[in-house]
Amino acid sequence: MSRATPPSPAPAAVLANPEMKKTREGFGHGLVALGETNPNVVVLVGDLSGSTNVSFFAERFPERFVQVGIAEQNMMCVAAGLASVGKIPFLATYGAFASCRSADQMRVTVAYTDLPVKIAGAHGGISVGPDGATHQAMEEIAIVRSIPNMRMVVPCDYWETRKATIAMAGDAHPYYLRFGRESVPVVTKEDTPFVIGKANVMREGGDLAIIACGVMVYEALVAAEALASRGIQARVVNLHTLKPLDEDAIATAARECGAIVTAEEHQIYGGLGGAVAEVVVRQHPVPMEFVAVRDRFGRSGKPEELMAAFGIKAPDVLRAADRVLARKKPGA
Amino acid sequence: MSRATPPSPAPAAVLANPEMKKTREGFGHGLVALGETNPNVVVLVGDLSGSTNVSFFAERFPERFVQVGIAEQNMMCVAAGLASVGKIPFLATYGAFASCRSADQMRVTVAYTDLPVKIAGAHGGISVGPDGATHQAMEEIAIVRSIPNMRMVVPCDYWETRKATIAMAGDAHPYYLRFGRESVPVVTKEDTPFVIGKANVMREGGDLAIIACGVMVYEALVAAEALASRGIQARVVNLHTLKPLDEDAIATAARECGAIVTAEEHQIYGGLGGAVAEVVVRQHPVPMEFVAVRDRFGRSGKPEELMAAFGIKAPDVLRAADRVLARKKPGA
Amino acid sequence: MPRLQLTVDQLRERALIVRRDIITLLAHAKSGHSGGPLSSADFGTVLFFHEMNLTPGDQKDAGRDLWHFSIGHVTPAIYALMGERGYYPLIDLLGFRSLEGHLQGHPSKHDTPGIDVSAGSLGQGLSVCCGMALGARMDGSSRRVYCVMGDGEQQEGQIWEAAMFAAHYKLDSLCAVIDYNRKQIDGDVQDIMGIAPLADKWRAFGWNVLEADGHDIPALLGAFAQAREAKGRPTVILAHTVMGKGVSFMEDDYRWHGVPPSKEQADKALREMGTTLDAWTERLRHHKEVAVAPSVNGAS
Amino acid sequence: MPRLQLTVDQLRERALIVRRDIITLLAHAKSGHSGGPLSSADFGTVLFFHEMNLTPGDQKDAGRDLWHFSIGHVTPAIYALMGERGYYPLIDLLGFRSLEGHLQGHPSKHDTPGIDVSAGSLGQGLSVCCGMALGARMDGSSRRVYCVMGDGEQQEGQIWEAAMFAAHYKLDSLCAVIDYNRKQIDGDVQDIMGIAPLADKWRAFGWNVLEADGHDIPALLGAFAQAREAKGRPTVILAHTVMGKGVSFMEDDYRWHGVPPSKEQADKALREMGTTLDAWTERLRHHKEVAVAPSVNGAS
Ligand SMILES: Cc1ncc(C[n+]2csc(CCOP(=O)(O)OP(=O)(O)O)c2C)c(N)n1
Ligand SMILES: Cc1ncc(C[n+]2csc(CCOP(=O)(O)OP(=O)(O)O)c2C)c(N)n1
Ligand SMILES: [Mg+2]
Ligand SMILES: [Mg+2]
Repeated sequence: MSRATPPSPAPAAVLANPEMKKTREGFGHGLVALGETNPNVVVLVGDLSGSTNVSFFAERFPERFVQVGIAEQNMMCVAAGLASVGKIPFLATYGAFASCRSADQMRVTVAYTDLPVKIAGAHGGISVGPDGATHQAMEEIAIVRSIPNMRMVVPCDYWETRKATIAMAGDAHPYYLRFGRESVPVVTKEDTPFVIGKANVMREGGDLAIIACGVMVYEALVAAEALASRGIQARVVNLHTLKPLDEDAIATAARECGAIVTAEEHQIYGGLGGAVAEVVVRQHPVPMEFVAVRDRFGRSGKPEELMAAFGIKAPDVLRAADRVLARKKPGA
Repeated sequence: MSRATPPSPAPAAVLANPEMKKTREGFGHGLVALGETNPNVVVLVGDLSGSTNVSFFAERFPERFVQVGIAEQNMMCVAAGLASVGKIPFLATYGAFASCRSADQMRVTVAYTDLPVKIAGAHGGISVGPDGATHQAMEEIAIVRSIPNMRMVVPCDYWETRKATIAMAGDAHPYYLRFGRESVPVVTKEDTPFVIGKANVMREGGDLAIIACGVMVYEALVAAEALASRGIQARVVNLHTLKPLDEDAIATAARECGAIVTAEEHQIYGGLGGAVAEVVVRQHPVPMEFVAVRDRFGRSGKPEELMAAFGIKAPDVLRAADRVLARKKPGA
Repeated sequence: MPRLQLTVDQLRERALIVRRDIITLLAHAKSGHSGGPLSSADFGTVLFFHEMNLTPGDQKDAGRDLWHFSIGHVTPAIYALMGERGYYPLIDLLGFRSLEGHLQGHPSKHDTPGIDVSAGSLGQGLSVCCGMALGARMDGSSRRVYCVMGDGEQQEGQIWEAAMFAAHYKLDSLCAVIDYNRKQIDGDVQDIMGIAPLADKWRAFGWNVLEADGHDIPALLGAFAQAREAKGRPTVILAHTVMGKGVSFMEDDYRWHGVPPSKEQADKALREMGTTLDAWTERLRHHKEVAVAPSVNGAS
Repeated sequence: MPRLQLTVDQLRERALIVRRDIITLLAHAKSGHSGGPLSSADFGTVLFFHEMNLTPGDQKDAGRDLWHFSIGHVTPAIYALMGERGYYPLIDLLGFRSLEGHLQGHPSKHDTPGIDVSAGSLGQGLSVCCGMALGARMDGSSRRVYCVMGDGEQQEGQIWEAAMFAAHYKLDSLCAVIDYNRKQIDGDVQDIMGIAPLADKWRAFGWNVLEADGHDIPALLGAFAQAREAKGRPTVILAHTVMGKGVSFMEDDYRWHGVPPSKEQADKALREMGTTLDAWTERLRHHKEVAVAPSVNGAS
């Protein structure tokens, strides 16, 4: 596990008033950076150029941009065909469709063939807001993790999304990148190390570990700050790669902290929490609490409002921390 | 949790030489029984009448049988339309397609609307044999469990499949029923109680618990028998319902046995093992070991041969039991 | 009298009301789609106020006709039509897309009274309608089933699975309408992924194909009447429309597919339609009754 | 000379060899599909031994043509064609569907040398070929792409997404062949889910449509030649075939879609084809060289 620089607690002031930036812009900018250096990178989209920000690439490299229209199944397999002749295709649509509408194509044609198709699932999570349940993808981690050969990254902010986009182009396997719609707090820096499969410790602590991905890394940091003010030191682990999983970082957290809270903008079954639990029981069983959407469809509303209503804001992380600390064995 | 009658160990002789019967026949016979009593039950199929055994129903009730051809997306939504006007539609295809090809349709149209569509995913697991990887569905538990409103049953034998088929018709929610291709040992009886959401303890024991579903219940019983001959008493829990999960049965097993092995014919990430781990860390953390397919695609071969090659036979369960016992805390 | 069968003039007036509702509810929500709802307003009005046998408030009525918008994103039109037809008080329109309201961004059965099947992922609705039509036929019912699709949506393969199915099973109680506004999110349909010749496609899939100006009320009435006559095969009506129809600065501009007007733009649009944002908001707020005034009588 | 361009007689002889291989490998595996592989044998032979520029053993050759069977279940035909064309020793055919062999039930890139993209779930292959053709065009390559589909498979909506895509992008290096054997697993295609009029459908989707007797070698040669001429749009060849072609007791019987012959049935079938199961097994076991004998010379 690599340690972010600096691993010291983010100053409370920064957390209270963070810079806000869209992860999807990180994706769009990452694509443009790739386009400049790698002529094999091509981009496909299913009639969602603007909202997935592949429009940035399309404007710069129109000859390497493929508009597929509203046909996600076809898009997944066209990408596979492109990959089979040496291209590095990125395809973009909303996560609900990227993960579900073309799941069979992802499984059989892309993953079983182990082609370097990079799937960008935009609009992940309840924070998608007013579009409502059908557009709030919250099952992708469970789906993608179950498919062999797939890799999966859920970056926490603009910079990490940009880096993940660039990094996955350099690995000859299929990837799923999940990001959101809204501006979210920037909690890493341009030069924060990012290595696929290596969790980043965002804050040191030994009383409990909060393991999070996506926008929940910020919520975890805020919760950790509140805990610190009560003298409780929470380690915050940014588990940006859901597959392959950084089992060491998880086992170390279990061993050194003795209690874990997971936090994700995803359904509670089979998500990051489930992935961590699978490692914990095999390596070092400790009490865990899950902050996640409790097996419910989303609904329309404002992003922040929904995150609160669905129980995945910093206060929810805090409550989970208190619950898990109450369960923690004295000696552990 | 209901206790199967009798919960006493299945005699070694029966385990060594079990009656063999196909689970898909249990499905086919269950459908016919439903057809006789419930005029609203209709059956759809995607050009796989024979291998899913819906042909039994089609012959008896041709006017309530709908051949959809090779169009799984359409089938899922036609079933939804039928359900919306009062029918209780069962649809059948291979699990790979039931879970993946129509995942978006299952999520949005069926599950979000919460319609009583009953999805039968045949040919689940590596034991599908010579057809190979694409036809060996091993991701269904992860996928289906992640979708709100879905229910899921993975019965262990002919009788349980028959009962599950009939039971799910009586509940006004969407279901996914997973069953296999080959004849498998009959380990329950016609009158063994079956209640959706209630695990059955197939064998009592307090040294460790083996929690399994599908054909792995038999493998678990065989392993438990071998353990018993060494003086170790393994509880065998038949967790036929993957959603809603019998959390009590799992927590009780953790508390009373102090160590758990899970066994499933499914990918290791997000399956039964993951579901159990999620409960264990929240309720009573104990060491666990997983018997499952280790995040690999299947391949062609003979069913038994493949189960051995992929590490999910009774000896694998036994080895996992030994591993977990070695990790178990002395006092637990 | 569940088929209202308003006159042509009444339908025109009603469509104008629906358009005003669309603009008003969008301006309040500050979120949602303008383009498709406006292009759907005329045939939607003909469906809800003439063609379909509806019994708002009695969803269990087994005799009523069934309808489903496969283009779930045109909720502003759907909800305005439903509100005006009496499914719920018009004031509810002002809660569009809010956490408190029952009008979700995309149609949701368990939130909004009158919705049979939830939607929002394109390409699925025609299949749903096939199931409805088949189920009704199994029950010996003559209820009809109406499905609204988009033209960009025709790119989804599932539509062609359903098209094949409906023809195979000769579902002549099924009538589909395509909002052929030639636009989708990223631009012109013909540039994004051409669907022409669309009528040929549907004919080759075994359907009775009708074409009509989707803003010409008499033409639409004629098409729906013809659809009722077709026996042994389903009918699809290609309704040639203009995205954003009725608002000068929105018409035929794909950039209005998925965005709402600002308050100022809404007021401007409503003034083009003979009212103002304030006035129309007031109407929605206080007009709690079933929206069809007693003076408006059906033709039959 | 990567395009072998065998003569008509040589092709007929080669197709017979391929059929013998199919029966023999199925009998040994005791598992697999008979019907579709036999109906595909003739156009498959024309593709592998005349039409396509192939470089077995040099998969990285950027000039070779690309081919993909969207009907993954016809592996017996695919593997026989590949074996005869020299992708691997013929003895490998005897390991079909076994744990030890490299010939999976459905095509697998990481098991079998020469497979570009794995398959087995119907309806996906044409899209894959669209990607191949588009990628080749981006690279300025003139390599051609061949896709084999089934007639039952036409029921999958994804095929029509891909059809639309290929026409939209004018992928004229793409040539699809449909094994139009009128059968699928559960029976006659027209009963299961009618696809007629199939040529009209493809035309309405913008393709150049050719029809040919799928067992008539000269007709097939002509169709492939015509496909090369078509500019600005992709070509589909409806190859009218008979399921189980070449084995009297299998012909036109859908029940042979997915089952192998027993040893006795295989021997009977092989005797109809002028050999025996034992003799042909011996041939496969010992004929390790590239199967095209040096005496067989291409026409160009
Ligand atoms: C399966 C799926 N893919 C993508 C989307 C995103 N989306 C919503 S509306 C739309 C464009 C639809 O075009 P059209 O049918 O012409 O409707 P119009 O823009 O005319 O309202 C898209 C791509 C979706 N809702 N569902
Ligand atoms: C998506 C998908 N659905 C179902 C199947 C199961 N299946 C395999 S072959 C087949 C029938 C194919 O019919 P056709 O294309 O006519 O091939 P033929 O029977 O003539 O060989 C079916 C339904 C599959 N492989 N993939
Ligand atoms: Mg449109
Ligand atoms: Mg066929």
